[in-house]
Formats: sequence, C-alpha cells, structure tokens
Amino acid sequence: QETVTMAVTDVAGLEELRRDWGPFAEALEQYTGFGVEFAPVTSRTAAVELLRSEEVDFVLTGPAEYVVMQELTGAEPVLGFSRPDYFSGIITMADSGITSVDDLRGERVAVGDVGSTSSHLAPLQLLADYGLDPQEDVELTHTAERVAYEALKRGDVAAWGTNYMDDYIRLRSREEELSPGAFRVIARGPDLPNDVLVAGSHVPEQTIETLRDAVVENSDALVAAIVEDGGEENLKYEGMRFIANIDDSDYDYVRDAYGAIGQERFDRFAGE
Amino acid sequence: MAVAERLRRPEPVNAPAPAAPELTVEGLSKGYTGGSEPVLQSVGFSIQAGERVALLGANGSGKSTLLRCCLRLVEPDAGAIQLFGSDVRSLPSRQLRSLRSRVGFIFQRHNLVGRLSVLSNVIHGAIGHARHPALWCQAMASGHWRERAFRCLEEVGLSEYAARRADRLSGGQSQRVAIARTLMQQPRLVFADEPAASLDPTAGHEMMTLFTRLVRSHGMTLVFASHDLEHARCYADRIIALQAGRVVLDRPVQAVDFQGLDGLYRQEAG
Amino acid sequence: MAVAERLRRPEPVNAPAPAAPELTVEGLSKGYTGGSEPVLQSVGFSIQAGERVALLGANGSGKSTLLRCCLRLVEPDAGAIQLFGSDVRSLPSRQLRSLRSRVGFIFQRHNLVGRLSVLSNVIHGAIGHARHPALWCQAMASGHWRERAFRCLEEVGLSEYAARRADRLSGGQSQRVAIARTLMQQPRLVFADEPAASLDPTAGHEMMTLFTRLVRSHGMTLVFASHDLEHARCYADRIIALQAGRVVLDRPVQAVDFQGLDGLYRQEAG
Amino acid sequence: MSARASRASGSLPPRLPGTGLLGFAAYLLAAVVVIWSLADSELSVTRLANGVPEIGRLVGEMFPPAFDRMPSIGRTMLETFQMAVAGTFLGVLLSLPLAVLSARNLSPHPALYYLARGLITFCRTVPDLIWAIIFVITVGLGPFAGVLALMVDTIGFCARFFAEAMEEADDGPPEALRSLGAGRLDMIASAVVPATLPSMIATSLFAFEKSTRSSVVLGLVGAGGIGIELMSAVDMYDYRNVSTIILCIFAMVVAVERLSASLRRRIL
Amino acid sequence: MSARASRASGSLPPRLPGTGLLGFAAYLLAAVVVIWSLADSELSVTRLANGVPEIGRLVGEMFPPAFDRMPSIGRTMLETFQMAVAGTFLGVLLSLPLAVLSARNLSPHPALYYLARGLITFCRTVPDLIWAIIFVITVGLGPFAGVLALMVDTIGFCARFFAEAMEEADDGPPEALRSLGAGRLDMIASAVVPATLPSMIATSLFAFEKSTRSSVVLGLVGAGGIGIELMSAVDMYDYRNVSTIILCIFAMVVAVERLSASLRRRIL
Ligand SMILES: Nc1ncnc2c1ncn2[C@@H]1O[C@H](COP(=O)(O)OP(=O)(O)OP(=O)(O)O)[C@@H](O)[C@H]1O
Ligand SMILES: Nc1ncnc2c1ncn2[C@@H]1O[C@H](COP(=O)(O)OP(=O)(O)OP(=O)(O)O)[C@@H](O)[C@H]1O
Ligand SMILES: [Mg+2]
Ligand SMILES: [Mg+2]
Repeated sequence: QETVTMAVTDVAGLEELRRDWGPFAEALEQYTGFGVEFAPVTSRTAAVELLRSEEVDFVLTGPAEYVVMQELTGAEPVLGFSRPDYFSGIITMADSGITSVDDLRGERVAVGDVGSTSSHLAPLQLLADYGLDPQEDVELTHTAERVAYEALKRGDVAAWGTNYMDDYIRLRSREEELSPGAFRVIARGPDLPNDVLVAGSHVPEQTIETLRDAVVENSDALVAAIVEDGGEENLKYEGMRFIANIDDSDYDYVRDAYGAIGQERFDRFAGE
Repeated sequence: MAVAERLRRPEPVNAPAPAAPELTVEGLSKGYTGGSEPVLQSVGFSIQAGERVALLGANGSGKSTLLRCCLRLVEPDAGAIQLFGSDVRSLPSRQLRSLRSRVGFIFQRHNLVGRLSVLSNVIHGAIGHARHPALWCQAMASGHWRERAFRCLEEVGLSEYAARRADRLSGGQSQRVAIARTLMQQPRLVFADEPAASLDPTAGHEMMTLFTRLVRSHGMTLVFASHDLEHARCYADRIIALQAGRVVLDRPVQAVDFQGLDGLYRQEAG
Repeated sequence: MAVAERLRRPEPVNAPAPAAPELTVEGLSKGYTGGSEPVLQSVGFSIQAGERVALLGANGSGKSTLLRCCLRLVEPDAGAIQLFGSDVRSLPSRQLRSLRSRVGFIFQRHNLVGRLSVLSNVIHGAIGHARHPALWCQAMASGHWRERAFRCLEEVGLSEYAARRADRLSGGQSQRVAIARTLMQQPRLVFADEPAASLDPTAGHEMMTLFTRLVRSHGMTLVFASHDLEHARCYADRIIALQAGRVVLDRPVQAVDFQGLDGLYRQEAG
Repeated sequence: MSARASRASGSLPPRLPGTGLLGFAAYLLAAVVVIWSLADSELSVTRLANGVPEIGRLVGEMFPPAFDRMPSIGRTMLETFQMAVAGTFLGVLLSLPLAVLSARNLSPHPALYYLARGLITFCRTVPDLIWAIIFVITVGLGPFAGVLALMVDTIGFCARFFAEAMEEADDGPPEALRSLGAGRLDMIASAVVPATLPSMIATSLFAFEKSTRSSVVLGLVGAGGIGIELMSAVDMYDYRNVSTIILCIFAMVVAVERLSASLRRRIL
Repeated sequence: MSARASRASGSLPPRLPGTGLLGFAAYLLAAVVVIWSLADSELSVTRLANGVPEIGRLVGEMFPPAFDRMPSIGRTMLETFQMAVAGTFLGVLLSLPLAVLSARNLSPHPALYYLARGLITFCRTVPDLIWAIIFVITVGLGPFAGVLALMVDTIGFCARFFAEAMEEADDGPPEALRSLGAGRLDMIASAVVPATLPSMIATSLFAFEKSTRSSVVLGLVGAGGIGIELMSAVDMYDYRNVSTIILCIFAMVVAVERLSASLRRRIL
C-alpha cells in the first residue's frame, strides 16, 4: 500500500494535528486507499525544504506559502480549500481621528509575522491599494496578534492590519471593556485566494489524480471530517468547499503583495 | 630548636583581678553528621582574661572543632558556652556578630579571600567593628583604614606584598596575612589554630612574642592550638590537652611534664 | 622538643656507589609574572641516590617553587635540570609523565581531591604507573589496588578513615593522606614540601622515620622542605638552604652550625 | 607509624558507600529512562550519513553571503545591542539579590529560599509571549517593553546560575568573615562575590549574548532586532542574507566571548 | 617582627593597581555604553506603575485553569520528556570532550582551543530554525531529527559552561595528579570532574529543562511537545488552558530543579 506524507503548516503540534486533522486523514485513507501520514511542520521554510528533499509529498498551506513553494520547488496545486470570510482589514480605534488609510501616513502600523498571508502580505497590499507605499509611508511593527491588539487599544500603534475574522473579530468578541463600536475598520480587502493542498514536484501525476478524484467525489464527507470532527481551530473552515480546478493565476494577488512588502523575488513579474 | 633555646622564657603575665572568666565552656559535645563517633565529648574549661592557653592534642583530637564551636562557626550539639559573660548559644544574631567582632580567629587553612589583595584581606579585619561597605576591599576603604591595615602588614613583615593577590603567596606568607588580619581586628580574645605551623622558626617565635606583648599590654587573652611543644612551653601560661575529644589535661604550664606528654600522641590513631 | 630529644639520631644511610646523581639542577631561575623580583636565581646543586636532603629557608625564600620547578609543575625560566639522567626541560610529554610517576611529591597544601574518598585519593598514587581508568576512583579499582592503598593508609594510621571524604578531615589527617598517596606511588625520589607541618610531634617523627626506612631499604632519595630544624638535624644527611631565591648553604648535616642558621631567617622580609 | 597501624580498626570500605537499595533503584531507574528514551528516538547513523548531501545543497544556497542589506543589518544590530545591554544590565542587577536569597548556604530563611527559587523558576516558565503581552499591556510597545522582557529572561537564567555558583564556592573565606563579626551582606560582598566573580562574569556575558540573539522576545514586543531580521530572512528563503546575518551574529558572539575570556583571565 | 618591619620597603599600594590609562578608558567606555543604552530604552517607572492594574485583567482571563485537555497535555509532556532525555543525554556526552578542548587550562593546543570554542559558538549562533531544517532534511521528519536538534542546542550551552567550570576549578588537585605522572585524561577524570561535578549537574539539568520547554526546535520537526501545545493555546487565546499548561511546566521544572538540588547537596 502506498503511503503519502502530508505536512500541515499553520498547525502547531502533533497533538493539535491529531485532534484537528486525524478524522480527515482517516477519511482520506478510506477514500483513496493510501496510507496517510501527517506531519505538523510549524515553519514554512521547513515545509519548502521538506518538499525539495522529497521528505513530504503534500503540504496543506496558505496562499503566501504556496506562491513560494511554486516558485522555489515547482510544486503544483492539487486542491483549494475555499473558506468563507477569509480577508484582511485595517483596524483603528474609533476615537483616534483616523478615518482613512491616507491618515496613516507617518503612523505606526502593527502587522503579523513576516510572510503571513492574511496578517502581513494582504494588509500591506491593502495599504498599497489605497495609495500608500507600505515600505516608506508607514512605520511597520511585526508582532503577535494579541500584542498588536493591546498595543492598538493603548494607542501605541495607530492601526492594525490583520486577518479580519480570525484575529480581529475573535479578539473583539472576547473583549470585556470596550464595546465593538470602539473600533473602526478603515479598509477591507478582497477575499484572499484559497488555502491549498500542494503536491511536491516528485509526486507522480497518478497519485495526485487519485487523491483529487477521491476528494471531489466525497467532498461533503471530507468537509464534515474537517469541520465537525476536527478541532476548534478548524472552525475557520466552517462552510468551506473544495476547489478542484484551482489555477496558479488565482494567486497573483498574493504575488503582488510580495511586491508590496519588498520581496520582488516572488512578485508576479519576477520570473519574466 | 637551637633557635628557640636562645629565646628566654618570658616572665609570667600579671594575672588580672579574678573577675568573671572571659570564656567558660561546659559539657560541650559535637559530632559531625556522617562521622561515626562524636568529635568532642563533654568538654569543659574556663579561661581568665589575660591568660595564654595552649591547646594540645594529636591530629584529629578535635582542637579545630573546639575552637570553631566556641564562636558557633560550627553549631555545637550540646553544652554551654559563656564568652565575655554572654551565653553564646542563645545569642541573637546581631549580638553574636558583635561578640565575634571582638574575638580574633586564625584558621588552620588561613581562609584568605584568594582573589583580593593582601591589603584588602587585612582591612577585612575591621569589618566587624565598622560594618561599612567601604571595608569590602582596599580600593574603597578610607585612608585611615588603609594605613592601619598597612601598619598591621608591617608588623608581620609583609608590607611589600600589600598589593599582591592573596592566592599568590607562599604558605608562610599567607599565614602571616591571616595574623595581620587578626591584628587589624584588635580583638579582646584570640583563637589561633596552629598560627605558627607554616612559619619559619624565627617568624614563629616573633609571632608568639608579638601575641605575648599584646596579651601583656592590652590585657588580651590568647588560646592557641599547636603541635609545637616548644611554643606551648615558652608562650603559654596554661596547657589544655585534648584526646579523642575529651579534655585529659588542664593545668598551668609549670606543672606540666612535657616529657610525659608523649602519651597524648600515642594512644590515638588518626 | 622533649619528645624529639629522646629519639636517637638514626645511623647514616649507606651511601650507594658514587654513580650519576639522581638530580642535578644548574643555573635554575624563575620569576612569576606579576611578581617583581625573580623567586629563584641561578640555583644549582646535585643530589645522589639515597641521600636525604633538607631544604631550609625563610618564608617566601622559594622552597616550594624550587621543588615544583624540578618536575616542571611550574615552568622554569632558565637553567638545566637532570633527573634520573634525563634532561627534564627538553623531555617530550610522554617521557615527562613517566618520569613524574617515579617521583613522589607531597604538597604544602596537600592538594587532595576533596570530593573523593580518602581511599580514592590514595589509589591515585598508582595512576602514573598503571595509567588505567580503573584507578580514577576506589569504586572502580581492582581489589589489588584497593588493598595496597588500604595498606598505605594503615601505614599512616588512617585506615579507619578510608571511606571518609577527603575534605572532611582535620589538617593533620589530610597531610597524612597526602603522604599515603606518595607511599602508594612507590617513588624512587620524594619531594616533600613541609611534610610534617600539620602533624603532631609523634606523627611527625614517625613519618620522618618511615621515610628514612624507605630511603635505607629501597634506596629512595628524599628532598624535604622544612621549617623544623630539629627534623633537619635528625633526618637529613645534607642541608641546602635558600635565601631570597639563592642557595646560601649546601653541606652535610654534620658540618652545619644550627645555631648560626638564625641568619637565614633574619635577613629576609616576608 | 606501624604502632598505630596495629591499633587501627577498620577494613576496606565498600565500593559504593551508603547508596543502599533505594539509591541503587534510583540509578537503575535513571538508566532505564535514558535507554528507553534513546530507543524510542529512532537513532540511526546510516540515515544521518545518507542525508549529508542534502545539507550540502542547503549550505550551497547560503553562499556566497549577500551584502546588499548590510546597512540595515548594522542598524538593527546596534538597536538590539542597546536593548540587550539595558535588559541584561537590569536583569543581572536584580539577579544578585535573588541569587543570594535562593542560595542554600546564604539564604536568611528557608521560606525566602523557596520563594526566591519559585520566582526565578516562574520567570523561566511563563513563556516569552505571555511576558511580552504583559509588558505591552503595562508599558506599551517599544524598547522599554523589550528591555523588560529581556530583563525577565535574564533573571530566570542568571539568578539561577549565580545561586549555584554561590553554593559551590569554597566556604573557608566566608567562614573567616563570619568569625570577624561580618554581617551577611559584608560576607557576601567581600568573600562570596570575589570567589564567584569569574563565574558570574561568564554567566552575565552569556546572558547578554543570549539577549542579543533572542528573536522571540524582542520580535513579540515589536522591538525588532537582529534576531527578527534573521527570522524574516529565513521566512523569505533569502538564504544568502541568512548566512550574512549569521556571520554578523557569530562575529558579535565571538567578540563577547573573547571579552568574557579576557575579563576572566584577569581575575581567575 | 618589628625588626623586619623596619627593613620592609614598600608603601601603601595604589587603590586601583595596574589599571593604567587604557584600563580606565575601558571602564569609562563600559559605563557610557550602559548609560546610553538605558537612556535610549525609555525607562519610566511611572509608566510601569500605571500599567500594573492592567495586568490583573490578563491574569483574570487565565483563571481558573481549565482541565479539559489534561490527557492530551500529559501525553505531549511525556513525548517531550523522552526526546529531551535523549537529546540532552547525547548533548552532554559530546559536550564533555568539547569542554575539555575549550578550557584554557586543559586544552592540549591553542589551535584546538580556538577550534572547539568556535564550534561551540557556532552551535549557538546558527538559529534553532536552521538546525531543525538541516536535521529534518538530513534524517527526515520524526523524533530523531528532534533529538539531534536538541543535542546541538545542548552542546552550545553545556560545553561552554562545562569549560568555564573547568577553568575555575582549584588547580591544586590537578597539579597533584600531574605530579603523579597522570595523563590528561586521568587528571580530568580524577581531579577536574570531581571538582566540577556539582556545577555540571546543575548545567545539565538546566539544559534538560530547557529542552523540555523548547518549542521552536521540536515544532519544526513535527515533534510537537508541550512548548508547541502552549504556543497553540496562546494563539487560540485559550488562556485558561494556557495557565494549565504553564502550571504543568512549572511543576516539571520545579521537579527537575529539586532533583538537581538534591543531587548537588549530596556531593557539594
Ligand atoms: N603563583 C604565584 N604568583 C606569584 N608569586 C608567587 C606565586 N607563588 C609564590 N609566589 C612568590 O614566590 C616567592 C616564593 O614562594 P614559595 O612558595 O616558593 O616560598 P617558600 O619558600 O615555599 O615559602 P614558605 O616557607 O612560606 O612556604 C614568594 O615571595 C611568593 O610570594
Ligand atoms: N567537616 C567535617 N565533617 C566530618 N568530620 C570532620 C569534619 N571536620 C573534621 N572532622 C573530623 O573531626 C575530627 C576532629 O577534627 P579537627 O579538625 O577538630 O581535629 P584537630 O584536632 O584540629 O586535628 P589537626 O591537628 O589534624 O588539625 C577528625 O577526626 C576529623 O576527621
Ligand atoms: Mg586542626
Ligand atoms: Mg612553601
């Protein structure tokens, strides 16, 4: 029996992975006939290197990572994990007097980890869309979401660019002191490209096809395995769909964003 | 010995009026955890101000332990210790400190602070009196203390070595620094654990003469452990001998038969 | 002294046929970095097999340094040292080790390994001969070595203390362990730096007698530094005296005026 | 000495004194745990050897180092350096009293001993991220929060090792100071500190070096620093800049180590 | 002694001996750097004091600890524990020879000294992330890679501190062993190791504790561990589980520390 190794970036530990993705793996094994081994790899750099050294076959990852993997390893997308309300926003305090992106000129803006799709790349692309040069016109601070949230409330940063649903809404809903009206969203981006299951360039076409077919045929059962049987973290996939006919150009928005953060290597026009 | 023979036995020190004794020890016992037998067993004696007492005993008979116990550097298991009229064992720590500051202690292993200079080590002698951070090392001490310490170093013939690190000395030099530290302290009572063991013969006699001078002029009291019977005979008024942790002899030096002392060292192994 | 007086001076040891000397030192000089003056200045002498040599000198005159230099425990600045016919200063490290294994060294500060048992410390004496990991501590050593070490401990009267940690001993006991370690080594030449300084009078004489016995029966050679003129007179065949790092006296013990030795200790400060 | 020998009782001591059944069981347990852990970790030398060419590939990508970002690297390095100096300095300062309280032989009271130990352990156990959140809530984003985070980090490390050095120091000189009537503080300052100074210098400069390298702590409070620069270079697969930054950090670490070694050589 | 005193030359030594202009300049420079760093880090006690009430809010969110994930926490803890044992064990084993080579007083040759120092420093300078990647592409995902990464981590820390302990040890007993004709190895095993054992135990057990806490290294090789569990709880804003995990780690750390203290007490 063939066994495939699948890494999931974004999932922190083995225990999480077992809890969140165990049911999905079992369902996959059942429908494809492969053995499926999951490997939680917290770093995308590690994931890329693993693909290159053929240690893993598939990686479930975010859009930004996909762009890089595609660029560096020639990996190809297998399936999109389309999830609802996956977009970024620029948030300020309602009483800060900042009402438009243009007001952020010269201000301090908090964003997430370097290279994160929804909390770094997309917010900066958003600033760029509104006519700011994110490299020059604002002062960027990379930090963890919770830290950024507290810093925003204290007024240490003028704005916070992040994943709208996952970070902003979730933290706001736990807020005990401030009412939701205390915050203002001054920009919302478009829905971001899908999370994606990537296959390493060494994986035979046959295997990829089998997997894709199995998923498409048993879509509902697999979604249920992810969302219902999976852990709390997977709630972000609630209402998700598998996208089989995924296209590389769907990710051009992310490539632009790489340009916005000053990483021309992964920009849309890099290879040309 | 030849050297020693030529030094006259000093005249007996004038005994002070028979006041309360400086040090009284009663029923003192001590055993180290781990060691099987007790090291000291109901040791008792009493020492008057101005006396010079030699503590004799074979290796391991408990001399060093006894001296340590008197200052509670090692906690005794049982017994009573009266020092300058205070009950040492029940003293709160502040008073104990002030008591200790009046008692000089010369250790068998000298116990200098190796990484500090000789002068700093001597200045430490005053730390119990002044309790001031300036005395932590010579660089911070006021000129007054530095000069006093330097004079103490001159007293032991080491003034050239004031700036030397204490762990770069020869065995006898470090012994002398320990003595200078005690001189700096200007104590009322001195416990000296083999103070002349690493000294050359002349230095040994000079040191004991110096102590005798202090006893005579300042009414200081001296208790010294020694293996040098010559020193005991010349510089003590009284001999206390330990054997396997018990006092087996306690009498004025005139009444001691030094020839017969061999037994003291014969009976014991270790 | 009284004790010592009663010990007869041992008969002179039969000198061996005048072969090559065991130890020859020529023009040896040494200055510590940091110290201003050199500690040894062109020291020279030569010692025959079976001799017992006492090294005298005031505190800080350089006795310990001289002994250390002979084994290159401290690297001399200049001079030549011939030991058992080898040129110590040019010896590659393997030969130097094997040379050292035949020379016993009793340190002034004893230098025991404090956290190991007394027995382990004595077993170390054989480490230069056997070069075997089993000798690192008593728990690993073979019964043969353990028993030999135990016998050496008996020799110094410490067999009861075999299991005791070496840093839980009295001053004299740790001195004895250092001596037992040297006995274990069965050396051809012994450098002893004040080997009797912390010993009680009887033990001191017994120890020196023991060494004399070894010198006589095994043709061992003994060089000991000492401040005890009595010991020098009784147990040495020859006296070498240092003053401020120079040899000022080197002659057979019979020809030494011990009364006049005072000058040796007078001239020097520190 | 033979006269004594005959009287001397005692026989060869046991090889393993005072261990007893319990001690033996403890040794055995420790051995079993180590073996079990090693067995479960699938060690394999062949796998290691086979993988070596892969390393070559990765290392190959790192060369030659790129120097295009030197100015920005230099700037961040200076920033980190400053924060590290301040944080480590404060941390070491606070570690000293904590270490005294948590050194068994110097602590004035067992309760204080356990309290101080607990506090130090706590500093280490609470993760950096939580400390960062706490400090950001308290003093806001910026270098001050970074300095505080580094300070806590330093305390968790230095106070523990200072205490251990103090416990190990020879107790002769402190005993002499006690016999002179010195108070605890005098004794510590004039006997314990000189004895432990080399070890404290090594520990402090290690903590400083650690602070300079530490990316997590500083990154979290938005304080930047060379560690963050490095991480983002890694995240962007910018391996040639990664090797540049590693070289810079290496130079810095070596400099700190040489400083430490030379200070220690003077006082050892 | 007065006779000698009159002959004794010498006068009061200078307060700061042998420092000279250069030494003084160095002190001054160090002071300036510290003050400059402190000044630039915007320290402010009022800001710190004002913020303290805010901390209460965060701590409030952490209580009471949640126990719903105890079984999974326990399992992860055990896994981490095993890898930490294996990694630290191997690391300490390799640290010993490296430490000897990099201790100034024991190193057989200056070249080896610098080489070993460099290697140890290198282990520390290359970030965990890179080490983890290297090992993962070399031996594949799994515990082996984790153990190797922890091993390198341990070497960078232990070898350095072992070496320092060896440099600080009293040189009397080793000198005695040398005088007995012992080789370097004999000398180290029978004099240096006993002298430094307490310090080595403390360092090793600290390294073990560090390995158990270390999240970065293990997370990368897909090895999970309690550190990762903690991070993900923090990421999920699941503060009540965060406090549970912190308490578990705290208990573990305290246990390791007590073990260290009791081992040391026996041999100190
Ligand atoms: N490590 C060192 N560094 C600097 N100077 C030293 C060192 N060791 C000894 N000295 C100095 O060298 C001189 C000779 O010392 P040495 O120990 O050889 O004397 P010694 O004759 O053995 O004296 P003692 O009878 O007191 O033991 C002394 O003045 C001493 O201060
Ligand atoms: N720290 C310790 N732990 C256990 N036993 C000890 C300790 N210190 C000393 N002893 C033991 O206590 C006994 C008495 O030791 P002490 O040092 O008082 O003897 P001493 O009379 O001073 O001998 P010496 O003349 O050799 O200095 C010895 O048998 C010694 O082994
Ligand atoms: Mg004693
Ligand atoms: Mg000497």
